[in-house]
Amino acid sequence: MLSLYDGALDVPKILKEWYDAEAQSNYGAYIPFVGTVRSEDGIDGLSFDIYEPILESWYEAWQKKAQERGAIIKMAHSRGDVMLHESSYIAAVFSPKRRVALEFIDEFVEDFKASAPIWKYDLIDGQRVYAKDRSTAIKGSGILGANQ
Amino acid sequence: MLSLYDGALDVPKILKEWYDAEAQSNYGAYIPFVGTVRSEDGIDGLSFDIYEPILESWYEAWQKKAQERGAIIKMAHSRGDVMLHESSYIAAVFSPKRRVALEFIDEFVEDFKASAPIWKYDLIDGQRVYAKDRSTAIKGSGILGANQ
Amino acid sequence: MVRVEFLGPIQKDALELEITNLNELAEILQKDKELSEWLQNSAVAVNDTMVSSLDVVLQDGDKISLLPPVCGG
Amino acid sequence: MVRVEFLGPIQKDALELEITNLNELAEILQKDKELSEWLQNSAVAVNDTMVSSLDVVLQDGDKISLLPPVCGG
Repeated sequence: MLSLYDGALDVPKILKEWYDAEAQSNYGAYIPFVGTVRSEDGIDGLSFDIYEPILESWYEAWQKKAQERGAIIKMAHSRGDVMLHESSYIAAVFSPKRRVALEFIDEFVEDFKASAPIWKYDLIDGQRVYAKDRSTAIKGSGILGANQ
Repeated sequence: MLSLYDGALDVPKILKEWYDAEAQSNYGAYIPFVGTVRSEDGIDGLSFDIYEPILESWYEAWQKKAQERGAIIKMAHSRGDVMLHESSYIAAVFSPKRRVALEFIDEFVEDFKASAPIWKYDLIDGQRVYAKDRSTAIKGSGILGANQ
Repeated sequence: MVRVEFLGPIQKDALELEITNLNELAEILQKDKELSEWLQNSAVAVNDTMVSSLDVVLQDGDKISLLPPVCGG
Repeated sequence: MVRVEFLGPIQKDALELEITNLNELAEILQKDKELSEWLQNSAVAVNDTMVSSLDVVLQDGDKISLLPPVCGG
């Protein structure tokens, strides 16, 4: 289950919905990762662009990986502006056993950071400034550049 | 914050309380681990004994470790009976950065399993049966035994 | 005709091009000086599937996307 | 007088003993056949602090706890 929201996430509501949805599924471990906008470098907030078709296929590939380990995943992300101390991202794993859950949430969140087609902008003085220095080129980038 | 409850945990309520409590603390990552009683081996549920003085000092040592990495922890656990598909354990970490949070929740949960003075019993046909096979001797055990 | 879309922070309108493979696309885009850094650090998808080399034959109606460095979360 | 408590699944009432060190405690408890497995797999705390050897001097009023294998969560 991949859910995209305009603006900040209602974290308690989403965590409860996911917990309740799997209450009878016999998973022993539930680990959500919640990402919240930090106050740093004088920003007023962050803003996000998402390219949904590729986000969905990326997510489906992870869903399949989870399934192979007997686990399931869920994810929520914000589109547009999210202000300081609001949350923009939740990824979660449910699994029968804790080791799988602990390892999977780490891999899932790290690959999300490296590969999910989402672009982040700092909100500074009403401007949207691409967070270039914190961004990661997707694996395989550069094939259209010169000197290939 | 270490909270002990009689019986099952109200997971959505606790996750919300912790999230709200740290909403302005400028942590970028919040990772709760939720442990839920699985239906297996014909049990009706689990039951827990806790030795609180040593649990508290164990918890305080982890609180200090978290602090050294700029993070904080929270934990909730059940006393007594917790039935199938109810939850008995939540551990959480808040940290400015995701890597610290992802590594810390793993270490914290694993050491909890290995060291926290809590004893688990299967509830079977109204009996409380010590979960001996799933239990771990605390590091340094056996000093009072013969053949030392 | 093939459609080329520039995603996220690449401030450029989509192009409609008569090309039959990605090598032709690379030649065309490399003439645009403002794109040179983006070409070095962007990934490429054809019809929303990521590709890892230029050895891709394009069909009429295909959609090509350039994905610059990402930062979700 | 020193108090010895058996925690969790060890089904045994607390003892009040006149001992001055953990070696004496080990000798006394090893005579109880029902305790032999628990002695092999239990950790020991003196006044709620875990100890890793028997080289501990006991004072009047000290509390010793035996902690059998744990399984929280």
